[in-house]
Amino acid sequence: MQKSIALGADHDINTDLLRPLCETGIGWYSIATISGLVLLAAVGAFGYQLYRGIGVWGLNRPVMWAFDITNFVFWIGISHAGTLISAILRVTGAEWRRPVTRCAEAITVFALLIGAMFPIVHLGRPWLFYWVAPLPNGRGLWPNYRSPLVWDFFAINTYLLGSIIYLYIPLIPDLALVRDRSKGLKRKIYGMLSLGWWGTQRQWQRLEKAVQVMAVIIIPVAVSVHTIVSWDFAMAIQPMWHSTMFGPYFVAGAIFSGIAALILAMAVLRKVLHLERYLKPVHFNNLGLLLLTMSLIWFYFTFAEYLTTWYGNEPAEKVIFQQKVSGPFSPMFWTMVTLCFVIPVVVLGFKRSRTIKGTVIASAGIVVGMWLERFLIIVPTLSHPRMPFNWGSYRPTWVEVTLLTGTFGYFVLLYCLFVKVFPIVAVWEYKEGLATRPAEVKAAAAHGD
Amino acid sequence: MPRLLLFGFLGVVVCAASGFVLLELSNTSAPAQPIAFDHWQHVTKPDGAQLECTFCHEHADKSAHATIPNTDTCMGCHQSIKTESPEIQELADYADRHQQPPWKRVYWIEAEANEFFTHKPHIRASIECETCHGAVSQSHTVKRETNLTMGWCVDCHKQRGASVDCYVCHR
Amino acid sequence: MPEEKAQQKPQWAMAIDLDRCTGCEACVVACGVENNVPSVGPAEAARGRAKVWIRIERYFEGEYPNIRARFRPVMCQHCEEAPCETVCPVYATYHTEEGLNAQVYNRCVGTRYCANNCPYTVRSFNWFDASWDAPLDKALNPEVSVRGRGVMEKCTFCIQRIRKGEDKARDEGREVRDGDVVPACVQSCPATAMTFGNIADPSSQVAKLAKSNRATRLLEELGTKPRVIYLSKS
Amino acid sequence: MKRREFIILTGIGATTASMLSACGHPENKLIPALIPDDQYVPGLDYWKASSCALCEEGCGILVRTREHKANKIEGNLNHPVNRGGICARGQAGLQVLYAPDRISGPMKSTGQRGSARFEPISWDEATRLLAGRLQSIKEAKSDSILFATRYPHGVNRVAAMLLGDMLEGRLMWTDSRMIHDLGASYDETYGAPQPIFDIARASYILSFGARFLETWRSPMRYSKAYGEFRGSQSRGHGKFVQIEPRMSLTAANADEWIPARPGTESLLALALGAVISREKLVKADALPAFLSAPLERFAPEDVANQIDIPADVIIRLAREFAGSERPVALPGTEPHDTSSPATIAVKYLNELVGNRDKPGGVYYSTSWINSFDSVLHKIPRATLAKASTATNGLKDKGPLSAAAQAGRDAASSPAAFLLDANQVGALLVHHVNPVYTNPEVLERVKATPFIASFSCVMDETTQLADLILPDHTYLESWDVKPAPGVDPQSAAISILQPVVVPELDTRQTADVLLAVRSELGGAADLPFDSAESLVKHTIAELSKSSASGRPSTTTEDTTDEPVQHALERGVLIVPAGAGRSTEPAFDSKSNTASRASKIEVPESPATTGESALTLISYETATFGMGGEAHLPVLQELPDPMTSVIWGNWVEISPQTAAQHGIADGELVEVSTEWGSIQVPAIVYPAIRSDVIAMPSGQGHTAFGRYATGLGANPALVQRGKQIVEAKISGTGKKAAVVRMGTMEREHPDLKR
Repeated sequence: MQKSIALGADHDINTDLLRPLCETGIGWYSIATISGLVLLAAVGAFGYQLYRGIGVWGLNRPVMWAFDITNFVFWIGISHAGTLISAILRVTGAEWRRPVTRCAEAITVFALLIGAMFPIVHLGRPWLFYWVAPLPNGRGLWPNYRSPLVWDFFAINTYLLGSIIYLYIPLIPDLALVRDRSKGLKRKIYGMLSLGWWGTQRQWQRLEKAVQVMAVIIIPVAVSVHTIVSWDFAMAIQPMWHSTMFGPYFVAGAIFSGIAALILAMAVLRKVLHLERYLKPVHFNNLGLLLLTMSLIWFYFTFAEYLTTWYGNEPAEKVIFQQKVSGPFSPMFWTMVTLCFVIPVVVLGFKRSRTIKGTVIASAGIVVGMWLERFLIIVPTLSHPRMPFNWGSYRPTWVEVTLLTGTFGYFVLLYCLFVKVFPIVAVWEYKEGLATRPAEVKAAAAHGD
Repeated sequence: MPRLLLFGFLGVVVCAASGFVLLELSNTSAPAQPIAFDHWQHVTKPDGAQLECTFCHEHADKSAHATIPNTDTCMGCHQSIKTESPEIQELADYADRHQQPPWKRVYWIEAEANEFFTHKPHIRASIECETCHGAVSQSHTVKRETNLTMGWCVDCHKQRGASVDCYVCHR
Repeated sequence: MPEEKAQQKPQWAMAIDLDRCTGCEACVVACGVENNVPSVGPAEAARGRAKVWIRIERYFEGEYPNIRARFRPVMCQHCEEAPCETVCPVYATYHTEEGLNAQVYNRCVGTRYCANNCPYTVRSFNWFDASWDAPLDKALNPEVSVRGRGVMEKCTFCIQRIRKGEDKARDEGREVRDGDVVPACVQSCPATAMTFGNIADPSSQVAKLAKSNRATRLLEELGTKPRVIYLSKS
Repeated sequence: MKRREFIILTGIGATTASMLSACGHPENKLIPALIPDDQYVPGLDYWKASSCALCEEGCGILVRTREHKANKIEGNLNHPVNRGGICARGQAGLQVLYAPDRISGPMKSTGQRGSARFEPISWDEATRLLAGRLQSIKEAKSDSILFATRYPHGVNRVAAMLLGDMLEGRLMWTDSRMIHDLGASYDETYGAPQPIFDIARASYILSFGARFLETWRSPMRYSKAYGEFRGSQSRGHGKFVQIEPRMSLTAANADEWIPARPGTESLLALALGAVISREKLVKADALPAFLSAPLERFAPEDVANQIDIPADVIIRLAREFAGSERPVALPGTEPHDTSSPATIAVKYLNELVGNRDKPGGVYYSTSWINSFDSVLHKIPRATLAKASTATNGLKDKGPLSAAAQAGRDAASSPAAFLLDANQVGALLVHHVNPVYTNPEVLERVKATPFIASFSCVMDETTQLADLILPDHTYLESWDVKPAPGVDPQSAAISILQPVVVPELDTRQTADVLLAVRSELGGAADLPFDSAESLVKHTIAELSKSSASGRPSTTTEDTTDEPVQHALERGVLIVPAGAGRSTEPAFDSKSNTASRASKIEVPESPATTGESALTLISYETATFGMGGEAHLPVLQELPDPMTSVIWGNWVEISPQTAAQHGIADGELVEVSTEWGSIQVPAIVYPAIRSDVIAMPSGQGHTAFGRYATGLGANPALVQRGKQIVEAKISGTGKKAAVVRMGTMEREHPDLKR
């Protein structure tokens, strides 16, 4: 493999892409501060929850899960951005992926960190979360391997570990690049992080190999994770939870919301970090097409799910169906359908509106819509148990709302810190792309402009 | 600033760790009792009273609690025996005032374990007191000799074929 | 070997004659007092946090003036195939050898998954620490845990009374007999609608009632095999 | 410090090791093993037998105590009334004992009346104050003294009578409204305060608003009997028909519910009688004299409109009832305006089907009350005899006769007495709360020169008191009371005895009254000096009488053993001696026939105005007249029909709700000619559209932390009447109504 790009261009790209690491603008500070404060509020809310008890949430009998598990599923879903874009595109060798991959992989890790928090946060006694882990203990007790929550524990940890590795491996050459351009303590740290990368032929070969292997491994892991998350519901016997379709339905929904989140993240990065040269309209166009596909798939699943429920006419399910479609949850339900299907299809279906702005608008709607989708899976079922005497309702408290907004603050903050420390566009991959398929890239660039 | 944070964090960790250690230590320590009662003297001493455990801990075979005897029981004998001892005089003072010495409990299980240990079935199954309480009869001061962890209880239950159903103890 | 052992253990079950049940709710208070189920107060109750281990479900049927009301006491059904048991990640709820669906408070981490998977909605969660204004706490049953916050709780078929009954039988050197164990709700029932006993013993009252042609089980179609038998209104 | 809390604290970085090591384990405290008590083993349950006093019935209870604290109340299997069962209210008794807002000791008012400012005083001072006050009234020779009690039986009664003797007839005596009305109507029509309706063996129960599963006379006794009625497989299932304008819990258990217009029960009973008579369904040994001409006036075709039940339904009911093997009709006892005629009419119906003294019918037995009265009241009567007062039976006894008469005729309740009596110099309230149950007496009460309250909790009337002498709760008291209507052959005497040492510095009212009596110079010649010794004395006497088969006349020679035995069982069964009373309990020819003809045909309540509704209030099984509203366990017990907790409501039919534009859970205003109250509306599918119904027992303005300010008090707009004309209008505001279950149907009928 030849690295024969003109030194000047190479230098330019390096400087360009590493600029966020050296220069810190007012934009970064304000975003980091705001997101940090939002996160801090959520931490405070969690502290209050720990101090008072989980009763500070709006949960009740029969609605024992609501925002907590909605957030959990939502963020685990968002985390699927990294896998698909990066791994699938890598495996299939889609060239346009190059500036996008790291951005996506970072989303995976951050969203997972946030999502995986919720099963702990939502516990009645969060300080005992480690009992779910198979740790040897004086009581001689083990977790219950029949419980989907234990499967979750393993699946999410596997996925998190895999995602971190998958984020890290392609980061190594760039870390070395940063190391080479810095000095002092910073150089030492980056030196340690880059694991002695000197860019030898053997190292490049091994890197490529590792990335490829990880890409192949991470796809089934990602699919299994959200399938297992869906089984939290599907394994239960509650009406409109006990569905065989939930695995693929959730995976599709996860990828759907993940791409939307990725588009939003890219748009923000593009603006804030001035990456217009790298994140081009073509990327948004391509991702927009993917999003359109996922929207159609999502709608297909949703339609199939609701049609079979309606046609089957099973009394317990019918109640929940009605609650969603025409009952008190119907405003949320139809908002969801509009945000996840109507708007995306209209906006993304036409090339003219599949612009950066268009995809961002569609994506923002989808992120909200997909949060609603998870909420609508959880709450109507729980609030309408089989015996109507026990029907209830649910209203969130400020603690839950603060925790939800806090997750976004956390996400943004993590991203801010990440772009401060690591190049958000994979420098070597980008350059590799320029080297191997300059024509294609040029064509793409021309198309985008 | 980061250094301060680091130290702060370390400080919390150290405090927490030492807290746990202290917690564990306090579990096994022998608390200082208001009157230096000597089990050996009452139970084992060759020319002593050679009492049965249930002579004083009289409810062990019928109740959840073995119970510590009240001063009336003590004074039953010590009205006339060894009245010259300052410890006995102190005991007599308590008895005169109709008070009980503030004995410190040596064995207990944390309330949050939701555990309902009952002496009675253990006595019924002829478990020796010393199985759980150690060689009290040989000791001059009582200290906690077993930690009463759940695994320890369960092991014994398993060995003896007693039920290990959670509902036997926890409810 | 373990199977045989389980066979020897009594298999607790309850039969409720809906013909006799008047819906008076004496059992609800009996249960609350026996099991230290706290009153949560109007504010918490308004948020749907009132705690009960047994409730009387009242359903109206028909329209005025030919309207009827039916009552059904519902407590933990102690399902043989309990949906709550499989989903608990830490075995805080599990099936005992005596056929009870047990809830071990100190093992519970509070995922609430069990409650979500209970088709009968019989599980209550401790959103906050339970409290009693002094001196109401003096009336607490010392044989039952006061549950702290963050744990699930539900009907135990009065496990403490089962243990006492068994203890008594063992003191007398015999097997547990019908009538040795009477849960608080059964004890209080003014119309004698409830019967409790060992369903594995064919001579027990509850085993006989279970064979009645009026015997039904709640949401039988779910296959949870409840241990509470309802004798339907005839 | 608990480990959990510890972890939380470290988690937020706010703990130190020193803090931790300083904290002890609460578990580290020794269990209370050190109490020098030979009898007592820590960790073991001690069951103590006593009796419940939360309603008039007196069910036998067993109280489980551990470490000298009561922790459970269960029904006493040996007690013939409840046979082991116990109702919701009875089990809440522990909270009566441990109520946080109990008055902890005697107090006297320091501020103006109603300022609710009190200062603690000693019992000696309290007794002296009361005695001095009573003495001065006695000397003034003008005013009377009203002792209003919830418990008309037992030691308090004896003590009050003895005290009354000292006060030369100035002590007037009433008990709470419900009980007295019961006594009144039954005395006259049945010849016994509590005839026994043998519903267990009946094959057809026709209840005219008798809510026997909730409140009526003995919810426990009749619930047990109801269970047997339903459980009798061999006899086939009987039928149970309930006639009531609003579906109560009892009606909900009926096989058929007849929503007759309120106040038309007597009319319906007579209409049924008319059918039975004209179709010659009268049983052979029924009294022909009943079938007199007036009955034809009540032909169903003529009165169906008034009752608002189709004539063919009435005819069918009559045929079913008379055709059934063992029919029994139950009179409602709610003191409706028309309850007395209804009671007579129902009795008439029973006579028509000839179920008297038959299995599944009505037993009229008075023997138990003779036995009880003659023994318990022999003592004070003997004393009174010395004071040269007429002692010819309790009712006619001098000092009390005035009150008894007043209570019987003109004024049947403390409230009515207060309104009617000219001068009440002192009001002594004992577990009654007239200001709450009859708010119309507020001004009269306020104007009373002296008020002493024996209440356990600061209630509306006690707030106005000058002197508070808190009584023990029933779980700390000694008492005996007859358990009426057990069976015709024997009487049960429920025994109350302390199951725990008194929680607070309270004193049993009987002891206080006896102390006041001696303060006033009462002779110390009684065979007892306290409630305890009176109870033991009474048990000893009754044991002797049960041994000899008839009441004994000697008061000495009490052996301890039967007393001990009775105290352990908590109940004493006394054979009726001569068995059933020999003479007919009531003379049908002379009495009922004439009364039946005198039954006035009730005017149909106003149905002319579109908006005119009938407001009825009813007692609930849990709160009764509101005396137990301060118990959180009952407040959080859902109403069985509406599932409402922590508050009350007004029930309106869906039709009326739609007509007035009222939504379920909306705050509405209920107004009558006496005022209006705001209360949440519950759209209730099982109530007549011209009726709105409200449960009593809530709406306290002072009654401990749990009851105060909850709900509305229907008595405010009812003036002591159970049925009044009312208007209802929505306020558009959502009410804070808390429910523990929905009103949904079990199988919701959803459109596809």
